[in-house]
Parts: sequence; structure tokens; C-alpha cells
Amino acid sequence: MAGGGSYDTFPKLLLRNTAQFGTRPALRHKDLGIWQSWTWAEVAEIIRSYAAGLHRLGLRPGETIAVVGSNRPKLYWTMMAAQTLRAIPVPVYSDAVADELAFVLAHAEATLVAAQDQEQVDKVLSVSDRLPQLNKIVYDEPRGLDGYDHSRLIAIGDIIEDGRTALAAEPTLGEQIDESIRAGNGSDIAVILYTSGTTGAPKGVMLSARNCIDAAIDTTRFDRLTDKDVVLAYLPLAWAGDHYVSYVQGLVAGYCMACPESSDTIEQDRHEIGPTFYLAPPRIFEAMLTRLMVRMEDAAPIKRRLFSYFLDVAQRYGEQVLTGRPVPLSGRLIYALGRWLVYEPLKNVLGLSQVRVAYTGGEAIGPDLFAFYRSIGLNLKQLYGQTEAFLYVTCQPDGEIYPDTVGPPAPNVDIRIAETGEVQFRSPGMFLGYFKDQGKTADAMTSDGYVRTGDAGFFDEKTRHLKIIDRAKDVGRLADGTMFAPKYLENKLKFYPNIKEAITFGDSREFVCAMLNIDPVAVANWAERNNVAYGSYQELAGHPLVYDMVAKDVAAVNRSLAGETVLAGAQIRRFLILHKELDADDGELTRTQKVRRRFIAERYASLVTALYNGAHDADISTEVTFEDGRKGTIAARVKIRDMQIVGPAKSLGRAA
Amino acid sequence: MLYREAGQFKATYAEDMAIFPIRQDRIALAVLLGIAFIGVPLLASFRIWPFRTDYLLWAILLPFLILALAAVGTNILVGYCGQISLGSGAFMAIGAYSAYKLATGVHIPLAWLGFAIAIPPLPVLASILLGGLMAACAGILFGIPSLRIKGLYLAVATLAAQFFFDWAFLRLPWFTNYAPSGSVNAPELDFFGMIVRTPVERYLLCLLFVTVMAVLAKNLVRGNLGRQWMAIRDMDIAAELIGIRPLYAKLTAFAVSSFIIGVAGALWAFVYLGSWEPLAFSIDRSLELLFMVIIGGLGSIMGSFIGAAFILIMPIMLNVIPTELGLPLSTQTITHLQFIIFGSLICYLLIKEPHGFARLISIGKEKLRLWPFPY
Amino acid sequence: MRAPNANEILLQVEGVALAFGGVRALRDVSFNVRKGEIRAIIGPNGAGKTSMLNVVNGFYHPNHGAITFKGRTRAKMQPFEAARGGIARTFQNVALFKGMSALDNIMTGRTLKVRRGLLWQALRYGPALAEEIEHRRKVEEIIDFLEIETIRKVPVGRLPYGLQKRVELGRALAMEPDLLLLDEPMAGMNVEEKEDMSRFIVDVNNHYGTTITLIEHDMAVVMDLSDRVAVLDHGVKIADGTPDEVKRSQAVIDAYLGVAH
Amino acid sequence: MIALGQFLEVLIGGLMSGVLYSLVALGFVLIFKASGVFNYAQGAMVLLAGLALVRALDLLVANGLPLWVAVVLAIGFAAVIMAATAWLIERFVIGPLVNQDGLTLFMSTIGVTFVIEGAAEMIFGSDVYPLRLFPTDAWFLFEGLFPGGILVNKLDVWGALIAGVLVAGLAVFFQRTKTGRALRAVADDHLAAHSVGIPISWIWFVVWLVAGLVALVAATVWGTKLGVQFSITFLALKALPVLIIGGLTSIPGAIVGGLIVGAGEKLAEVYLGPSIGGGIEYWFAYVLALAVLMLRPQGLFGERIIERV
Repeated sequence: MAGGGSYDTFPKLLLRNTAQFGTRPALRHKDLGIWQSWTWAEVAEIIRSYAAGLHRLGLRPGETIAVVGSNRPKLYWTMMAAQTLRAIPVPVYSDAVADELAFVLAHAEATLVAAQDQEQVDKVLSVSDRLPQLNKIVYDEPRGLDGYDHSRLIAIGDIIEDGRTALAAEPTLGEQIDESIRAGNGSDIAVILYTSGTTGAPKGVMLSARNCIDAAIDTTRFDRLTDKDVVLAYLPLAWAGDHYVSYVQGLVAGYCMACPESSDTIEQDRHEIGPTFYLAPPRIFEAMLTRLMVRMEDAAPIKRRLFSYFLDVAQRYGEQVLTGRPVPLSGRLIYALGRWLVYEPLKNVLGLSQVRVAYTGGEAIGPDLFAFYRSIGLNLKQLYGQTEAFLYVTCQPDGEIYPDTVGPPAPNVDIRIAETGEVQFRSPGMFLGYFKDQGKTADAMTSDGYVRTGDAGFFDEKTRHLKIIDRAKDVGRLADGTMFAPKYLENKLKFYPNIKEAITFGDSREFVCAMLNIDPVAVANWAERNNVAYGSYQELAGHPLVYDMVAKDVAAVNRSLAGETVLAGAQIRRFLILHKELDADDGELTRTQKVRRRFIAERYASLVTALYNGAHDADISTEVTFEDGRKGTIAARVKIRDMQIVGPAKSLGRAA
Repeated sequence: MLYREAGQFKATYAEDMAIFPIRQDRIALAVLLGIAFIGVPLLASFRIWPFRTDYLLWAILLPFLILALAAVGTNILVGYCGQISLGSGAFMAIGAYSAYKLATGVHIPLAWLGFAIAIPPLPVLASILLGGLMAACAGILFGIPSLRIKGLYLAVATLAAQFFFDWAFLRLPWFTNYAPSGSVNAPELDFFGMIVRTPVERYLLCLLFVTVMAVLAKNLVRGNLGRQWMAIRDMDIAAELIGIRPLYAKLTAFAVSSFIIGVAGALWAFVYLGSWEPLAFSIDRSLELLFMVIIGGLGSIMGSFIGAAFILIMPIMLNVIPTELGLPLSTQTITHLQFIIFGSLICYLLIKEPHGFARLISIGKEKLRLWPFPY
Repeated sequence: MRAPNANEILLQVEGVALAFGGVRALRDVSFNVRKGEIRAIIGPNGAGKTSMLNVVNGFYHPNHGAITFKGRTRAKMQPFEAARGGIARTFQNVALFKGMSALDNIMTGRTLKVRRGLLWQALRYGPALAEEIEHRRKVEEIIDFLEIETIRKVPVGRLPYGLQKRVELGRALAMEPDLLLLDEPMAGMNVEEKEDMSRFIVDVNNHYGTTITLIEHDMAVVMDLSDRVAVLDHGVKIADGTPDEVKRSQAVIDAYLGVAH
Repeated sequence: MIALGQFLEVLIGGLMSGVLYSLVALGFVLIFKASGVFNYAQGAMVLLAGLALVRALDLLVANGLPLWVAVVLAIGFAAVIMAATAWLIERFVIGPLVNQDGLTLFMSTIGVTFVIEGAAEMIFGSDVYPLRLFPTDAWFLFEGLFPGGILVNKLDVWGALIAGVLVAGLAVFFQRTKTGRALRAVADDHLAAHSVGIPISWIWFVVWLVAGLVALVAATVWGTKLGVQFSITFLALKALPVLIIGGLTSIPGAIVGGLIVGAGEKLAEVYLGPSIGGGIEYWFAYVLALAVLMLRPQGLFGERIIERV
């Protein structure tokens, strides 16, 4: 099992991998219909030539190079080549609008940008007037760029070729490259990851090489990852999750990273490559489950009955079988039949049948969703982490999995709970601070060197596992003092296929209200089957039958809340369905689709007041940006629905 | 349900274009070949259950293999190239008789030129293959009209071939080496010293022929020539406009199809019948082959095998089942019933799935791959 | 990179006339197409546009007049000889091979480039397989170029209209033609599909340097894409020149807005 | 002189038998013209009609009914049988296969052939039944001109007369009557006909019924000539070249085709046959059809196939 040891920078790790796993595949990319692949040895040669080429372009140690685009081999190689020259790669979200891109590039003072294709190049060119220090743009796909002026625009392929010929011609260049690899040490800044930041402008998290490598060594050992594993690289490059799993852990464990053909063939490519290690934020698991259920709706009745029967069986025995706890023989037999008939085919169609370890993180996952995947035999585990901790703060070991906790502290991670209930930690993967922002760094750290997570939580007495309640700032109290955790409620609501997004209000108010977003796919399919006519998303969202259907789901959530002592009081009294989908382009969601609660509260203030003043409908008009950047306004009259509160189980018993 | 395709990715174009890209299909094929090449001979030689008598080999497996090969040939012409042919029986006959003549020495007295062409008897294998070649030449000859006539009209041109050769092999004694009875005996099946006599040996010989030629046919059909045929079948004007020469495409289809049918004819005569007369290759044989291709599945090599199996086993089932159930039926009513059931089954199948069994099976396979989802 | 060099004429149509019995589809039409140019032929319905393409393609044989392609004036010609000479074509109402998948349809476009004979293809081993893979590789570039990766293995019969048009363009490109005849490539398409198709046409012209002759009714597209436009009406050429010149010519306005003939 | 006489005799004999072939061919043309189906089962329908007719006739005569009444009743019974068959075929075979391609429909008619042959023989018995509806004795013409006159069989003359009447009747039926026009509309494009409101299934039933009646007429003539027996079904194969030469879609073409084939066959048999082994009658019609096709791919009278791109 490969470890870091004396290899304290990524270029050194690359050389080690070339020595130890030279012929093993390092990277695969579905292109032109088949999976092209490169071994570690081939990758090392390409990186060496690419680094030489970049050096000749004038990239100096300490300078930053931005990387904009989706998961393409040449963009990952740009990061490796930059680190070989001890320069700092700065990945940026590929779907960021021009202004966000301009802010990050200016803040990071990037002298070079690696763009994926014509679309990204145009975005960078449109803001290049605000980027004085940017001198060259390199690109991966030449499509459509023939007509551009090639003084500042160079193809990555050409740089590699130029580097290769230069290395062959001048031996001194080769020595310079080797010298800069030797000179590299653990304390170099390996990468700057800009957080999406639910509040305020993005912050650049600086991570040292030693931070990343030590953290990755612990986790690869924790999950016994070897060079035989395969990972699908499909998440945004700039997200800590993808950088950790596809790039860093790949270098440390020596396993193979597979890039899909394009962003809309991810599902098909995952099915083909069959990854063994899989990370996804909860909304991807949610989307998968919704599509799965919608497809099953249209199956033949016998198949539907068989499917739901075996899902119940999975709910009864799945968890025990997965964690090896004792199961009665009949249960074990019926589960085995279920595995052959439903669970394996299900995972096979989703491309997850070879997954040995799957993690979900970045946001709290609804307990029912989590339990569903484990029950069909997917070894799904929760991890709690942040970009500032370079992902891992806690992660659940294979044996001990509880749906509502995020597991014990990750190896070598020290966690404590401050008196305000905020979780604080110190870990090998801890960040050095925010780039060019000492003020914010100071805020984020405590005097004695702990990082403040901003999340509230506590250690469960029995299992010593950390339990995250909510964002520290968002956990509130109802007027009568009962605790109100909006995130917890929202996750329960989002488990139901018809509800895509939910925002709950209740802090310092008499009761809890919720604003919901219906899932266009699931509800449209339901409307089609029950031949409910609708012209637009807005009309569907306001349809009385849709309100009834969603009301049933909210009632179910209230019933499950009634069973929990701590949160019984926080049941949802009134709710409305928003007339438009929450969208990152309107600033209502972050780039990783997390809800920006405060911004929404201000933007829909008129709706919130209507919720609390007993009105039965409210008018709202909001400004919207369309796909091509034009602005427009949408006005609607939104109806509000009241719910009865389910008394706590005990009292119900007495009253009956 | 049976398919676990996650993780089977294609790293080279050769893998992507393989006949059986999915591992589960490859396993199924290996099992099938295992049974065919090892299972059957073993069971037969030790007279174990299904092979206690030679009936299964002689009456079912042997004819199935040879007719399947002929069906593959017919499918290339009718299924892949869209040229309707009612002359397959004649091409089988040409294959058989020319192989017979070549195996027993050819003597063509060219009286007016004053000399005669004499070819010594050739080894059996050579004569079978050359017989196929002769059938191919006849195929090309009768393929020429297909350049001008299309569709059902073309059926008549091939019908002309059928009746002409029926007549020729009956009336021109030269073909039967002036045999008085009009029927002809197969030469000794001597393959490089090994004499093929017992049913198991005959079965293995045919199995070898069929496997090799089916693979070659599948390669042709998947390759560029196959695409040309299918282009001519789907829309010959568009095919011509992208550079396909209709002459070359149609005649190669006729040639390849007739070659395979010719070899099948030679095998049918030499290995299965032993001694035969032209009636063995009459219009009924052509219709039977056309049935196999259409019910099995037009444009599918596997479909030809399924069609052959169906058309062969169905009549046997029809008269085994009534006796099995103890229904006292006179042989005459049985044949009449057989006609009625056979005809209605054909109509039912054509209505249920015009593209034949092959399409039904591929739909089934698709459903299994997507199990439990409908799409 | 695509300045159409004025002097080199790729196709010269001289005084072509075509009649089906009484119907005179084309009356004495002459025009030329320069190498590397996007040349449009427009005109109201029944003006003889498609017949003109069919004559260039060798599908119809003109009653009189001459056609010179790449310097060679040709006599009576079979359609596959035109294809062999480097003329590819798409059709007004899509002429795809319904029995095959999108990939196979485009692969048939490679027919002219296949060298290996029947026996080699039957063996499909060694050089024969290598050649098949090399053709597959070229077709994959076209699939990538036309962004139809997701429908590679789908039978064309099941594809929506817009995608079928793209597969047909792919098939024509697979022939690596010198002259590409597009017969109303955007008929029946929505705005977004039209934008995509225009982008592809421009890219084909830039990237592969293919000369394109385009028949299209959507004036905005024609005026935007083409270098020169020829206008046909009732089988007669009534205008020829750059889009601006043609827009202003009175004859064209009359033809379109209707003036009693 | 003798050679000329013999030639004339063979020629007229050939023409006569040709006309009989066209009787069967007419059935094919009818169904192809109205539904685009190349009906291989026409031969089997002739057998079915013949068997129904002859068995009914024998039964009625045995019960002492006068000949004329028996014949009319038998023909009525056979017509009812043919109507039932037409309904069954349209309902269970042609209906469901409505927009399949020509080859599938052709194959389905072969399926129908098997069913009809099996059912007919099971119900009506399967040995040879003589039928005497027409005088079959010889008739000598133009004895004055040629020694011994030209031998002509009365049956052939009757056959020719019936064929002429049939053709005239069908031509009028197709051109003048409402159903006839509807038939032609359905033949061109049954979707368009459907959209105009023509009841497709009724039209097809009528077509198959008329074809059945034509088969009945053919059965009366061929039954008398050969006796009602299984081998009548091979007439279908004999009628094919007639169709091809005449063109699949034209009624007059079927008659002209029949004449050419009949005459051609007999002449070839008499003059060409002996030199190359005899019995060439078996395949001569097909080679003749092939030659015609090479000249006109759609037969002498068929419509020219125009393909538009």
C-alpha cells in the first residue's frame, strides 16, 4: 500500500508512481468512441515536456495559473506541470459567470489561464481588460479557435510538443526541471481552491503539499485504496471533493482516474468504466433516486410490485447484511434473491456495482436517502468536511454506520465542541489560510490554532460519533425556546422525489414555515400520467393538485418529526411552493447548488411575511437572469397551505 | 437481470466492433460451442440419454446444421441485400451436382474442336468448395437481371433459375454420369485420409464447415461490403449517390450467397442424403429456405440459425405431440393438421414480429440489460 | 484561412436544360462555383433547385448543356461516378439507411476509401481489420465534430428530424468530398437547431476547406452564410452575385413577392 | 401445308391453354392491384373452390336433383365458402399486416396457402374428383383448308369465352362502379384512401371475395380439364410468368400475357424441345418472362416505376 513518506510534493510522487506502477493506467478518457488511456510512465513524460514548455512561456515558481473547464486530461496535467515548476494551480468553476471568473483571476493574480474550449476562452477574453497581469491563455480543444489571433492564445498540445523538442535539444532545460522538482518541499503551496462561500465573495483556501499528501495518506490507508482502484472524475475541478479524490488521492494511491466524454454522457460513462471508489454530494444521490423512481413508474405492473416488495426486504435486512450483523436464514435467503433480481441490476444500471467504498459529503444527507442506498448493498458512508480541512474532518468506518451521524474524527484529526456548540478541529489537511486575506483567516481560526467550522453539532453519547445539526449561524430557537434546525428539516423534505429544494424559517418565530421548490422532472412525469395540463413550470408549481400531493409529503415529515423528542416542536405549520426554480445564476444557490439562506430571505421577504401574517396567498415579482445573460422579471401570486401539527406520540396515546 | 455490464469498457476499436462485445454474451457463446464441439460427440459416442439412437443426430442435428448454413446464404441475399430469391434450391442443386461431377472426374467432349476437357476426380473437400464456386458463378449469372428489375419481379427471375436447373439435372444425363435411375450416389467422404462415415463424424464435419463459414459471413456482413448491401437494401438511389456501385454490390451479394448455398447443397447431398435426385432441391426447398430467413429474422446471421431450427423441428413436433397425447389420428388428418398449423403459425409469427425471432430475442436481451427499468 | 481564391473554378455549369416530357424543369442555366466558397442557390418552390443538384450529381442527365467539374467536362454520368469524383450530397427529405445505426450510416460514406477486397473483409484480420479501424477513427472525428456522440449506436429510424439531418451531413463528410451539395439542410428545424447547423456548415468550410453549394429557403441564413448567391425561378437564372447585390435586384423581389409573369 | 396446319393447331392449342392460365393470373392481378399483396394463395383458392363445387355437386346429384338445379346450388355453395375464406383472410391475416412491406405480405400468403390446402383437403377429402361441367370432346375446324382440320378442344373454347366475359366484367367493375373506383384509390395509397373515409377492411374483403369468385370460375374450367385434385395448386406457379409478362397491375395484361405464354410454351415444346432433351415446357415460360423483364422491368402493361429523391 503506497504512502507518501519522503515524497512530500506531487512531482516527487509522480516520479515514485512512474517507478512503482510505471505500466499501470494512470488516466483514462472516453474520446472518439473508446477509452484512451495513459500509463504513469507516459503521464510523467508528458508532464515533463509540458512543464518545460510552460517554463519557456515564462511561468515562474510562486506564480499562479488558473484552470477553467470540465474534467479533461490536459487540464489535470496543467496542474501537475505547474506544480513541477513550483507554480500554483488555481482551478475555477467552469459554469461561473464572467464576473465571478474575473474576480477570482484578479484576486489570484493569475499570469496564465488554461481554458478548456472556445466557450471558456471567450469568457476569459471578455474580461481580460480587468486582468492586467494575465499574459497568455492556453487551451485544450482547438474547435472554432482557428480565426482567433494567436499572439496570446496557444494550444496545450503545441506547448507539450515545444517542450518535448526543447528538452531533446538542450539538456540544461532538463536539469532545470529536475532541480525545481528537488527544490520543491512540503511547505510549498500546492493548490488554491476558491470556496463558493454561502456568504460573501469567494475565499482562496491555500493548501500546502504536505497538508494534502499527509491527509491523503491517512484516508487511502483508512479505506485500503490501492493502485487497482478506478475513480470517475466528473465533479467540478474547483471543488475540494474532486481535487482530493481524483487528483491528490490518485497520486498517493497510484489508482486510475477516468474522465467522461462530455458533461452529458456522465451516467453512460460511469456505467461503462465501473468505478470502485465513488464520491458524490447528496443532491447527485437524490437526483439518481428520483430518476430511478420515475423510470420505475413506467415499468410493467408485475415489475413494479416485485421492485417495491424487494425494496421493503432491503429495508428490513439490507443494513445488517452489509455490516455483517446476524440475520435470520429466511431473511438472508430472500435478500440474496433480491440481490440477484433487483439490487445488483439496479446498481449495474447506475454503474455502481463495482463500488467498494462510496462517500457522500459537502452537505448533510437525508437519513432515508442514506439508508436506501445502504440497503441495496452500496457501501455508502458519510464524511463531514470543508475546503479549509481539505475535505476530511470525520469519516465513518466500514463497520459502524449510523444514518444520522457523520462518524468519528478522521485519522489524526482532533475535534472539540466550543461552548456555542460550534465544531472546531485541527487536522493534517488543515489549510494555511486564505490567500491575500489575513483578516478572514484570523476570523476562521481560534487563538489556539483550531479551525472554526461554522457548523453546530455534538458527540452522540453512545456511539462517540459527531452529529451535525446545522450551520451554527442558522440553528435557532423558536419563540417558545424549542430548538429549530432548518437544514435537518430541509433534508427530510428533500427525500421525497417531488420536492427538489426547501427553505425553512422559524428562528425566533412562533412556528415553522417552509418555502418549497418542486422537482420539475418528477412532477412533470406525475402530471403526464394523471393527464394534468400545464403550460409552464410556474403553472405546474401553482396547481392545486400539486399542492395536495406536496402537502401529503409535508404531513409525512411532520409525523416523523413528532417521533423525535428534541425536534417534535419544530413541525411545519404552513408552506408555499415557489413559482420559479432556485438558480445559481440568480445568486439563490452557490455553484455547488447549496441554498444561500440569507439572500433568499431578503429576496422573498414579502412571501415570508405573508407566511407569518396568516394570509392565504401573496404576490411576488423577482428579477431573473436568463441563460444568455439578459435580465427579466417574473411576477406571480403564490398560494399558502396550512398543515395540522401531529401531537407528540406520547400525548397522542393519552388523548386517543 | 443476467447482465452485469458495469465496468466493461472498450479501450480499442477492435473491442468496440467485436461480434459479442458483452462478456455475458461471450460466456454464453463459449458454452454453446463447448456443447456443440465436445458435448454432443461425447454423449453420442457413449450413447447417453438423448443420443441413445442415431435419430437425434440424423433427423435433427445434421439437417439443422446444413439448412442453417443454406439459410445464412439466403439471408445474405434476401435479408442483407434485399434481393428476393426463390432460386436457393437450384443453387443448392448446382453445388451438389458440380461437386459430384468434380469428385467423379469431369469429361467434356468438345466434338467440333476435336478435343475434350478432362479433369481427374478431385478430393472431396476441393470438389465441395469448387461446387460452391460453380454455384457462385450461376448466382452471378442469375443476378444480372437484378440490376434492372426490383422487388417481386426479381423473384420470378430467380424462379426461372429454379425451374431451369430442376429440368437440367433431370433431363440432361451428363450431370448424373448417365445413371439409369436418375439418382446419384455420393463419393466416399475422404478428407486427407480420414474417412467420414459414422453420424458423429458427419456431424462434426458439418459443424466445422458451418462454424467457419458463419464467422466469415458475419465478418463480411459487419464489414464495408455488408454496409454496401444494406445500403442497397434500404435505399439504392442514396447508396448510388454516395459512391456504391450497384452492379458490384448486388453481384457480390448473389455470388457470396450462392457460394454458401452451393457448399450447403454439396454437404446436403454428400453428407446427409448419401444418394439423391433433383427432387431433393425443388421449389419447396427454396420456399423452405425463404421461410427460415423470414421467420428467423431478415438481416441477422443468428436469425438464420433460429429459423432453420424452427422450420425443421416444428413439423417433427407436430406429429410427435398428437401421438404423445394418445390422440388416435389417421396419418392423413395429421398431415392436413400439420399443414394448417404450420400455415397459421407462419401468419401469426409474421403478424407478431415481422422482423422474426431474431428481433424478438434482441428485444428480450435489451429488456434483460435494462432490467428492472423499462427504458 | 478561407478566402475563396477568385480564379480557381471548381464547378462550371454551362447552358443546362432539363425537361421531363412536357415539364421544362431547367431552361439554359449557367453558373459557376469557386473552390472553397459557400455558394447558395435560392428561388421559390418549383424553381428547379433540386433538379439542378440532381443534374450536378449525375442523377438526372440534362437534355443539353455541359458541366465541367475540376476542369473535366463530363458526358453522361452515373451517380456513383460523381461521388467517385468527389461530390457528396444531402437530401431534402432525409435519405438515410433506416436499417442501420447512425455510426453505420456514416461508415457507408467511407465506401469509396476502402481498399481491401472481399476476401480480406471476410477474414477481417491483420491489414483488413487495421483498415476498418482507421476508417472508424475518421468517422469518430466526424461524430465528435457534429457532437452526436450520444446517438452513435441508435438506429436512425428512431432519431428526431434534426439529428437525422446531422447524421446525413456526417455521412456526406465521411466521403471527404471536394464539393458538398446541401439540399435545404435546415428545413423543418427550430431556431436552436438552425444555429447549430449553420455553425457546422461554417466549420466544415473553415476546418475541412470543403466547397459548399447550399439550397435554402431561410433568407437570413442564406444571406449570412454564403459568399455568392444564384437565384432560380421557373427553371431560369434571374440573378447571380453577392448576397447584397441579389437582395437589391428587382427581378428577385418580383420573383419572391409575385409579379404576373 | 401439313407443317402449316400443325403449326396452326399447336398455336391455337397454345393460345387456348394460355387463356386458361390467365384465368388464374386474373386473381393475382386483382389482389395486387387493390392491396399490393402478391397473393401466392390464389392456386390454393382455386383448389378450395373446385373441391367445394365438385363435392356439393356430387352430393346434390346423388340426392336426385336435376342437373341444372344442382349446378346452380353447388356454385352458390362454393361462392359462400369463398366469401367466408375472403372474410377470414382479411380479418386475421391481411388486416393486422396492413403496412408491412411486400415481402412479409407475400410470405403471409404462403402461410395462407398451407392453411387453405390443409383445411380444404381435410373437409372435402383429398383424392381426384372428376368434374363434367363442359363438353370436352374435340372439335375440328376448317376441315376444308387443312387435311383433317385443326383439332381444338371444346373446353378450351369455353374457357376462352368465359375469360373474355370475365375480363370485360372486371374492366367495367373497376372503371364504372363506386366500389371499383374505391378499389383503385386503396391500391394507390391506402392511408390516403383511409383518410378520405373509404372503409379499407370492407374494400379488401370485396377484393378477396372477387378474387375468390375468379378462382371459382377457373376451378370450373381447370376442374373439368384435369379433375379437381391437389396438383391444381401448382397453377399458381404457372400463372407467375403470365403476370410478369403482362405486368402485375393490368387486367388486359394478364390476358395478353397468358396468350404469349401459352403459345410460346407449346411452340417451344414442339419445335425446340426435342433437340435439347424435351420437357422444356417446364421452364420455358420463366425464361420468356425473364427476357421480357430485361426489356421492360415492369412488364408490358405495368406502370413505369418513377423514383424521386
